[in-house]
Amino acid sequence: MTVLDTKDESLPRAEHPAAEAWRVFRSRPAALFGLLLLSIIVIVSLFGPVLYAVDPFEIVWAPLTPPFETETAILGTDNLGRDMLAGLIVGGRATLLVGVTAALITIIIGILVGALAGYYLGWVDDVLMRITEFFQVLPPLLFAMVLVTLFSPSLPVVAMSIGIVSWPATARLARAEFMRIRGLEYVSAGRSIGARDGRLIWRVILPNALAPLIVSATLTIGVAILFEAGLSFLGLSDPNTMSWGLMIGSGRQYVLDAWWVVTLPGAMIFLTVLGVSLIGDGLNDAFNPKLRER
Amino acid sequence: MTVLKVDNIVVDFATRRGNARVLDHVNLEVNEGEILGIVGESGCGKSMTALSIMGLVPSPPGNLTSGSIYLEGRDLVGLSKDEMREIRGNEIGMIFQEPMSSLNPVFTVGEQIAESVRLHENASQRAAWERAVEMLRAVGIPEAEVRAKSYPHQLSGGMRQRVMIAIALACNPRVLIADEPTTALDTTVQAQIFDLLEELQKSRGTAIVLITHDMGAVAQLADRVAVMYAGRIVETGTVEQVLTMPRHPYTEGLIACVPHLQPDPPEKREPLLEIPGVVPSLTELGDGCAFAPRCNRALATCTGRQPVLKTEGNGHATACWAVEAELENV
Amino acid sequence: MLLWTVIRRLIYSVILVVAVLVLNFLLIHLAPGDPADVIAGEMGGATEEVLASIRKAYGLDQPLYVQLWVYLKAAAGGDLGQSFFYNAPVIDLILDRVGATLLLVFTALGFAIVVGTTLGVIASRKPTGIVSNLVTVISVIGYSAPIFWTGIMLIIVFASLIPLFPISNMYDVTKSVGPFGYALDVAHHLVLPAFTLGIVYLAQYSRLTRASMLEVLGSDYIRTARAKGVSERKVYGRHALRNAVLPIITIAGLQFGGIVSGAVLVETVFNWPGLGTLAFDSILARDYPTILGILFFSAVIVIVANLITDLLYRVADPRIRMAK
Amino acid sequence: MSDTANGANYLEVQDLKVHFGKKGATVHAVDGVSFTVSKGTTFGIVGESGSGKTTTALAVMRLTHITDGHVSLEGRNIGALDGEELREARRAFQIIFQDPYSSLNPRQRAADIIREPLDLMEIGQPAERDGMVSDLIKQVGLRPEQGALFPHQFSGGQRQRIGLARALATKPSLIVCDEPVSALDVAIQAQILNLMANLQEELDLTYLFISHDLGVVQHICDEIAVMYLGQIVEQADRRTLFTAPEHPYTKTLLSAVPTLHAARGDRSKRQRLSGDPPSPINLPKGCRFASRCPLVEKQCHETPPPLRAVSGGHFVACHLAG
Repeated sequence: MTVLDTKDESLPRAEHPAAEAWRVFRSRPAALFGLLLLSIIVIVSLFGPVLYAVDPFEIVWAPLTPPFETETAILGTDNLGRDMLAGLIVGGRATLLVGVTAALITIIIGILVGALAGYYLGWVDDVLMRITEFFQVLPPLLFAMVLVTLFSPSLPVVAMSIGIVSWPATARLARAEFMRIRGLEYVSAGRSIGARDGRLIWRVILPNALAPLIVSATLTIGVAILFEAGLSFLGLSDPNTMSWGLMIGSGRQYVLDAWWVVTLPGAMIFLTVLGVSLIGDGLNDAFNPKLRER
Repeated sequence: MTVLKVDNIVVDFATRRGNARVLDHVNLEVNEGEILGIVGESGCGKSMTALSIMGLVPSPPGNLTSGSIYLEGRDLVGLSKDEMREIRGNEIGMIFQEPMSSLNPVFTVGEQIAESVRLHENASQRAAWERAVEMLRAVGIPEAEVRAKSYPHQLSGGMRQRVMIAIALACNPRVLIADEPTTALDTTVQAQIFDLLEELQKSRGTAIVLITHDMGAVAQLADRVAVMYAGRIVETGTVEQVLTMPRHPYTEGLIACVPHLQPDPPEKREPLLEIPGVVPSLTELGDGCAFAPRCNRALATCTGRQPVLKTEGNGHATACWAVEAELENV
Repeated sequence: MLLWTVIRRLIYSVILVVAVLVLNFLLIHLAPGDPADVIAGEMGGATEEVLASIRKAYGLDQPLYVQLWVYLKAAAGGDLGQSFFYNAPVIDLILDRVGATLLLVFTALGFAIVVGTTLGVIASRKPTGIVSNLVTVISVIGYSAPIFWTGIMLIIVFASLIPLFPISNMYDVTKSVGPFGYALDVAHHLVLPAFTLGIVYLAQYSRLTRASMLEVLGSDYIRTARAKGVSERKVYGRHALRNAVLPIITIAGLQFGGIVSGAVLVETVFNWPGLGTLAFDSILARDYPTILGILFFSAVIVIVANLITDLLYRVADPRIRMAK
Repeated sequence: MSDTANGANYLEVQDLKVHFGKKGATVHAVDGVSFTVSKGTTFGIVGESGSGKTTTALAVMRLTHITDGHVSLEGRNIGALDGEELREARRAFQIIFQDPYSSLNPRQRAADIIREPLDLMEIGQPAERDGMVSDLIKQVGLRPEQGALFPHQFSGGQRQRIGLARALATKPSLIVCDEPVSALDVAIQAQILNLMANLQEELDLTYLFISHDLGVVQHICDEIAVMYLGQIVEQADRRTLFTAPEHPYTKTLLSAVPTLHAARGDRSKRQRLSGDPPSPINLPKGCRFASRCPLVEKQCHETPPPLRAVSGGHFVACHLAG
């Protein structure tokens, strides 16, 4: 005979953790603003070129025409007389593409390395962490500069290079989370009821480690975009694809004569990363129950 | 002589689910050289009572809504922050449950004791250090001069709790509040700390408020005891009265549901008495007795009105309609 | 015990340095094309004669492991190769510029740490107050604005609108009179680049300090301090901050590579004559020995910085200091 | 083997050793522990922190490595199993943990937590499993509709019930209980202890019960071993251990427990230990308790005392006992 838990209570709503996180996220004005900002930028980048069909490489007016002087190039022209507005609309595609791809590479390498090191510990951890430390002593931008210079500045190379130089931070974070969670009793319980290593790593620990990793992944997109912009500023971007970075790179010598050539694409990058960062912060609050109480 | 008198204090906490009355008209008295035990389960308000006395109720969200706390006749409620700071660590000392995390990891234990001395007495650095060493000796730490230069992580849990006691007693306070001082410690270490507390209480005449969930600890150490449930005191009296003749059904349950060590255990194992259900949420308390939904002696009145403490001739007081009815019928 | 730790860390650092050299070596050989071409750069002047001399100097006709050995031996002697663009030993080029970079980096870092932690501590006293919101705003902007863009914005502002600070170079020959005048002039030139570089890390440190302080302030030993009657000022300044700086030291060490990276961009924007402008110029010239030399040398700087933060951490945290 | 058949040597642990760390700094967490448990009984291991009681439990569960020794269950050497064989064998032995908060995956609903072992071990047809889960939930005193909730929506006691249901899902015969009630409020402890006792009777379970709480151990265990620094110092049935303890450590431990009705100030009979136990890295040559023992003699520092029988079923590791 067993005693039933007699406490008579109406069943509380079983809210999925993700639903709860979204509820918190929704209540943050800054996070919603970030989401709005990024949505607008993404939509403009995707559909803008269809509505404003001007070739960003085409010379349309006199070089270095300031904004609002001619209707042909409402935001002015660059040093070659190309339409700034066309560049700004199209340029987001390459920048966002490189940013997201690089962030994906970063996250995948980072989680893979961190998960294996943090789960297996011992010599696996030793080897992987030494490699991670090695990558961390190389100043990331310089390393990326070297890689892009050696392997030619095309979009895939730029994305790959950014991924290769940025994964160590993610790996450390993933490792710390895996180490913490693998010591929790539900992982031991999982092993007792017959779960294999693969299941424990990817189906038990990873979902529970996901919250900080998603936050970091979001912020990584921002960092990758900044990296891409930095490389472009140094002249290391694909010269055949219009991007905000390329606009900055080719305009940087004319800053003092024509403020708009760098300010405008730079502002686009700033707004994009701002959107991403605000979303990241919002997710952090949403996933972090400690902050939620405050 | 009454050293500390807690007079009808009410503490409210603003939570997302509404107001939680964490302490509901709590009255306590502690006499000089006496040990008062406060027992109850987690969330019953025993730790909050301690924090209220210390003036450390986190605010917001907490708020001491009404009542007074008299230390040797002086009302602590309404004192300025600076005046209250002068009292903490000086006239009232406190030790906590987790000796592992209650000491600052980057300072030596000697520094941490000496700091207390220097805050409250006009002592030189050197004099304060000497007092620290002397206190370490007083709490039974061998090689006190050497140990004073140790960092907390170099000491065992029991040693750290002794250091906490040394900090709390360094300025010879009138009252020591011990909040679950041995819960995190091993049984044999717990016994050592109990011995130490009793010895210090005798030699220094410090009044002690012992907050614990363990009836055994109360039996060992306390003179009088107050049992708390859902922010109220439900029963109070001398240890003999409450432990041998518990009146309140909750006190009865609390004593009977724990398998206490018996010197001569019976051959056959009997099921333990259970208190069904769980502690109610403080934001959802009704008008009646908070224990009524779990009580096996609940009457109709219990869900309607809250019982108040009724004192018998010998000072044994209980807040229970069923007990009151029984006592009237006798 | 500490000495042994230092020795162990030193050995490990040397291994890392060698690993970076090996990486450099591999990069030359992994790059598409003839390594001799890579070393000579794409500067047109690479005649067959020059290539032959490079092949000989680097032993490119020998097996790979021999080449590696030659390369490592040369590096051990301080020889990082020859820049065909500048026509000078790479090591000389680097040593000539490294001082300017270190000056910039440490000024920016000092500024970021001092102002950042101060803001963070003030913010932690009122998690919903004005300073706290300011920290949030600064940190979000610091996170999001491309560093070179911030620099260019400052140049635009200070070039014409408020010409308070020079916007280019490290000193002005006409104004640097005498050692004192020189120092003053350099300091004057340093303001904008150091501010630009520092603001990013200021943003991070202020945010980190606030988070770290808030966590420490919730710990049991802070409650103990309050129960002793310690004043709030001392609770923050003495008890909490000493513990809250520990993660900041760690992060500062880990981020050092990032700061050096940022310096490359800032130097390029402000024409600061450090390793960054050298790297930029050599990338334009495809001067690989110089670029790789800079990568190697900046990695060494990071390794040394990590060694120092590691030891600093041991001093700051008795738990690590005492550990066997 | 005949012993195994009638259940006397249901669980047999022989000279179990679990060491951690590298050469030169080896922690001897468990250092030569042997005991046997009969089917359907509760074997308790008591000790203070650092005694190795939890490590022993984890080694029996094969959740930590075994440096040396044998663990056999119903005559099968589970200490030597590996890979898929071990995974399959795990059906027979399950564990419940101390911390009701960290022992349940916060992202799984209660019913999924209980169902997981059924899926992993392929117990029953998939279609039957919902019904089995619902039976298990009822068996531990919860309502089936509560299965839809997430762990954080339960109280500590209820979570412990879910952990128990998960352990019962594979129909094990041995359940290792690692301080199952220590983290619970006193009023809830009784609920769980009674539930465990009922389940033992119903399902003929064997418990290996790890605890530091002598009151709880006395209440629930049939046979008890006292551990100190990685070794068993005394072992006896429940009545013998509490009425006639032989080892000086057991005696101090018993006298240190605050009892309900001992009058205050009655200290004279009590024995107190001084100092801290020696480090598990640099163990003394002789008896490990010698440095704190009130009765210590010269031989205690020189030779380690073996665990020997002082009377039927009562074992003591002390030179001076008996």
